[in-house]
Amino acid sequence: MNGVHDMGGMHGFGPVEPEANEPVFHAPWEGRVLAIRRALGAWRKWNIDAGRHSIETLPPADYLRMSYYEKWLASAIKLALGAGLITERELETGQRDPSAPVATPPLTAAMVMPAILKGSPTHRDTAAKPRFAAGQAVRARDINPTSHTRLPRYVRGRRGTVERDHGAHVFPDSNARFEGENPQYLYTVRFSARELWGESANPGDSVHLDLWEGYLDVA
Amino acid sequence: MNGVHDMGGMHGFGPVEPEANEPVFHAPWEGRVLAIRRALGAWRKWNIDAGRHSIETLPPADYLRMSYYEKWLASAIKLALGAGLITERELETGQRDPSAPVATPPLTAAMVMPAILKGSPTHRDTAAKPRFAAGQAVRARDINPTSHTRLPRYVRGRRGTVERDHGAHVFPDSNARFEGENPQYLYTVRFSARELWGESANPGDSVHLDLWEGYLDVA
Amino acid sequence: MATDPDHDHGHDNHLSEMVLRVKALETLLVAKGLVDPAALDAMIDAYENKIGPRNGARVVVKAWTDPAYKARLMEDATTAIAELGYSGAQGEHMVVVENTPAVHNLVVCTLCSCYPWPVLGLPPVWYKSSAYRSRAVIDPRGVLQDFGLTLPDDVAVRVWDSTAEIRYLVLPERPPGTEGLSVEALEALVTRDTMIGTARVAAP
Amino acid sequence: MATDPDHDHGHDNHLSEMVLRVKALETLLVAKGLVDPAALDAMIDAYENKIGPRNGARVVVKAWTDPAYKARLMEDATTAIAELGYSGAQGEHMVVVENTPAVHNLVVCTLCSCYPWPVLGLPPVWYKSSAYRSRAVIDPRGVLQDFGLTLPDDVAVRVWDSTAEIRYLVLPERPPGTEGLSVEALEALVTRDTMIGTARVAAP
Repeated sequence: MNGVHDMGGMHGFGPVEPEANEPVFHAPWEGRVLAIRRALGAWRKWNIDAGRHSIETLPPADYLRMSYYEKWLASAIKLALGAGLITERELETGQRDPSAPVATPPLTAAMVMPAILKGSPTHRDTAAKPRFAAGQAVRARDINPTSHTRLPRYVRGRRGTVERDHGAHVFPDSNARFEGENPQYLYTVRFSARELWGESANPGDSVHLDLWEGYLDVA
Repeated sequence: MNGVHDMGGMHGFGPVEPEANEPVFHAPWEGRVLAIRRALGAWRKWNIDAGRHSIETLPPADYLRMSYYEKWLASAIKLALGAGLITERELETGQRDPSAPVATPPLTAAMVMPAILKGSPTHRDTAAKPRFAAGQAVRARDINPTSHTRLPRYVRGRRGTVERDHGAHVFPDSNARFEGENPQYLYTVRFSARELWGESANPGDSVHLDLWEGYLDVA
Repeated sequence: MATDPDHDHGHDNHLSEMVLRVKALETLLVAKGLVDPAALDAMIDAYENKIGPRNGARVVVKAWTDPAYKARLMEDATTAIAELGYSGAQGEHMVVVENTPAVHNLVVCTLCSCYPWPVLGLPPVWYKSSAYRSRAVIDPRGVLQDFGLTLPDDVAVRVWDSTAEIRYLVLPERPPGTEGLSVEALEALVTRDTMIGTARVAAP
Repeated sequence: MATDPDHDHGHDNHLSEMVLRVKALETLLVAKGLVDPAALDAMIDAYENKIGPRNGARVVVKAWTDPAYKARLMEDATTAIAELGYSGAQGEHMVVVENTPAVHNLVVCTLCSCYPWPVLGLPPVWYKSSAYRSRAVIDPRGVLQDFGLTLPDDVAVRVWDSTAEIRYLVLPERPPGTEGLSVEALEALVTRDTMIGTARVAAP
């Protein structure tokens, strides 16, 4: 979707403001939110792409206003409601529906570090041959999907060069809709800054994106 | 500027919600804001383009959250402060600085309807010849000005056809910066929906924009 | 819980606060001699009582009923509209676009909320909404469906994004079965939305 | 007055409200057996105390001091980083990009806030900000100036927008005059920002 989250190239957000000696969390609730959202993820009711889409589909004014962990909280609630882990009624009252069974958490303290260290790789073996090769000129497709995509607006229709083939990876556009992993070859594509932003860009500068085969055409 | 105001082609704002029997104003303060902003305009301390830019440069989250007349109020205050018509101190206290002279309003009740009916035409005579003519193929330039522009992002780099020559009009990009009217030929340019949005668009549909000569190149 | 929980119960407070803020600003501006409160009253009266979509409806019906006027309107809308007494602010340079069985026109301003004030008055909230401004150019048929209007694929949709000071008025199709109607009865059929392009004129 | 006047004096209330909302949600989830509070504690401990930019600094200094390791790192960063014990969530597929006198690399995620957690920990607020996400790709040199770093025009800036599950770590240049330093002293020079690309490693 062409959402407000797709903000590459926008103006008007002011300077970047680094914070000296920034703590990992600015308040304990932020850490709880991080941990809650990831612990709920262990139920495997959704995937990372659906999780990102749940944030992208927050009301745009909220998206811009909320802090990162406020968005994570809103997203955790949306996802848990959508998956039926909790109900609107439970959320309102704060009380467990007495008729619902009490579950056993899939993630225990002992499993946390092993789970982190394992992660969730998205590379998939495929028998398919890659359509593109390093050095090849490609053009990002002019698509405007209304659902989740990882093809930012600022490169659509633009010509770039394949730099690297990462093998096949889970395709977010279908995975976010729970329509399957549909692994596709993923490529790092280099775009010159001038191709993206016009003549005022520095001629030597470039922007590199990791783009799935379905996002690309032969240039 | 590539601001959040430049929202053509975005997703995520939900359905359009028409209101039955909508009043001109939903509360009296809205009318006061409209009238105040236009009455302040009669001081000719700014122009319509600078006025638009003052709205575009509101913090993006505020821009999306505020109602139309809230934005007009914020803009009227910014413009009046910027032009020195009022001071921050006066705004805080609500009291006129006693050392400042009391002015005479340039817009009286009797002048309102004549001023409305006259308006502020932006057409300017010019000795220059138009660069483009109806029927000609053009391409919107890939520019990303950080200040005011009326070339939306969604047509940049796209190919269209000149439909109509409107003569020379005040150029907003310079006028908004108080750098002069710099009149340029203005053209209605037709872009096919497929050129803008890709293959999923209806092949007969089109979007038409009024674009200044400086926004266009020969295709 | 995804949106600000303060939003709803804070709404009335927010409105009273706007009343206070606007009143405070007006008081200051009047004290400084920057605005004349009678001029503010006159401006509000103009847009509440004098300038609105009935103006546009008169233009449309005259075009329907007077072929010579329609020809002038399509050739130079600013001048033809001024014949009826409508001109000026936010309509200095007018263009009329005509709906036909093959073409449907829709007007938007993606960058702000430009709108032909002399013929339609001030724009409705939906016209100024992010939803309309964002979608009208990429999904005009979906927007029309939000208004209950489904267009066949073979009707071309022309969207007019008001990026300059040219303002657009849609000349809707005159519905069948209206041959015997008076000018007044015809004007009553022409709603604001038919002149923006989000509706067709309904037969009586 | 351009922004919400409630924002500032409402800030403390807003924070206490977040505390209450998060607590209420956690209580509900624990009551339903959906999450184990000890697992939440362990997750927070992992990112507060075990996983952070010191991991990345070890990778960088090993690459500076061990040419064979650097070769493995540039060839297959995921495997080379795992040699040091760092792997997994949000770093499943790593790529290292090397700064040179002619090339400066900068990492961003315009679409959300993807970041190489195993080597850098959780991202700082500025990395997640709209300001950084929007400007890093269109005005990387302006962003670097916000960090006090002005690059000559003839140094090419390569921006890496993390649009997929590949995560990027910048290998900064080793500053001159560091030949005699211990591994620990070298690691202390390698700040988080030097591995994102918003800073260069300062000479000691």
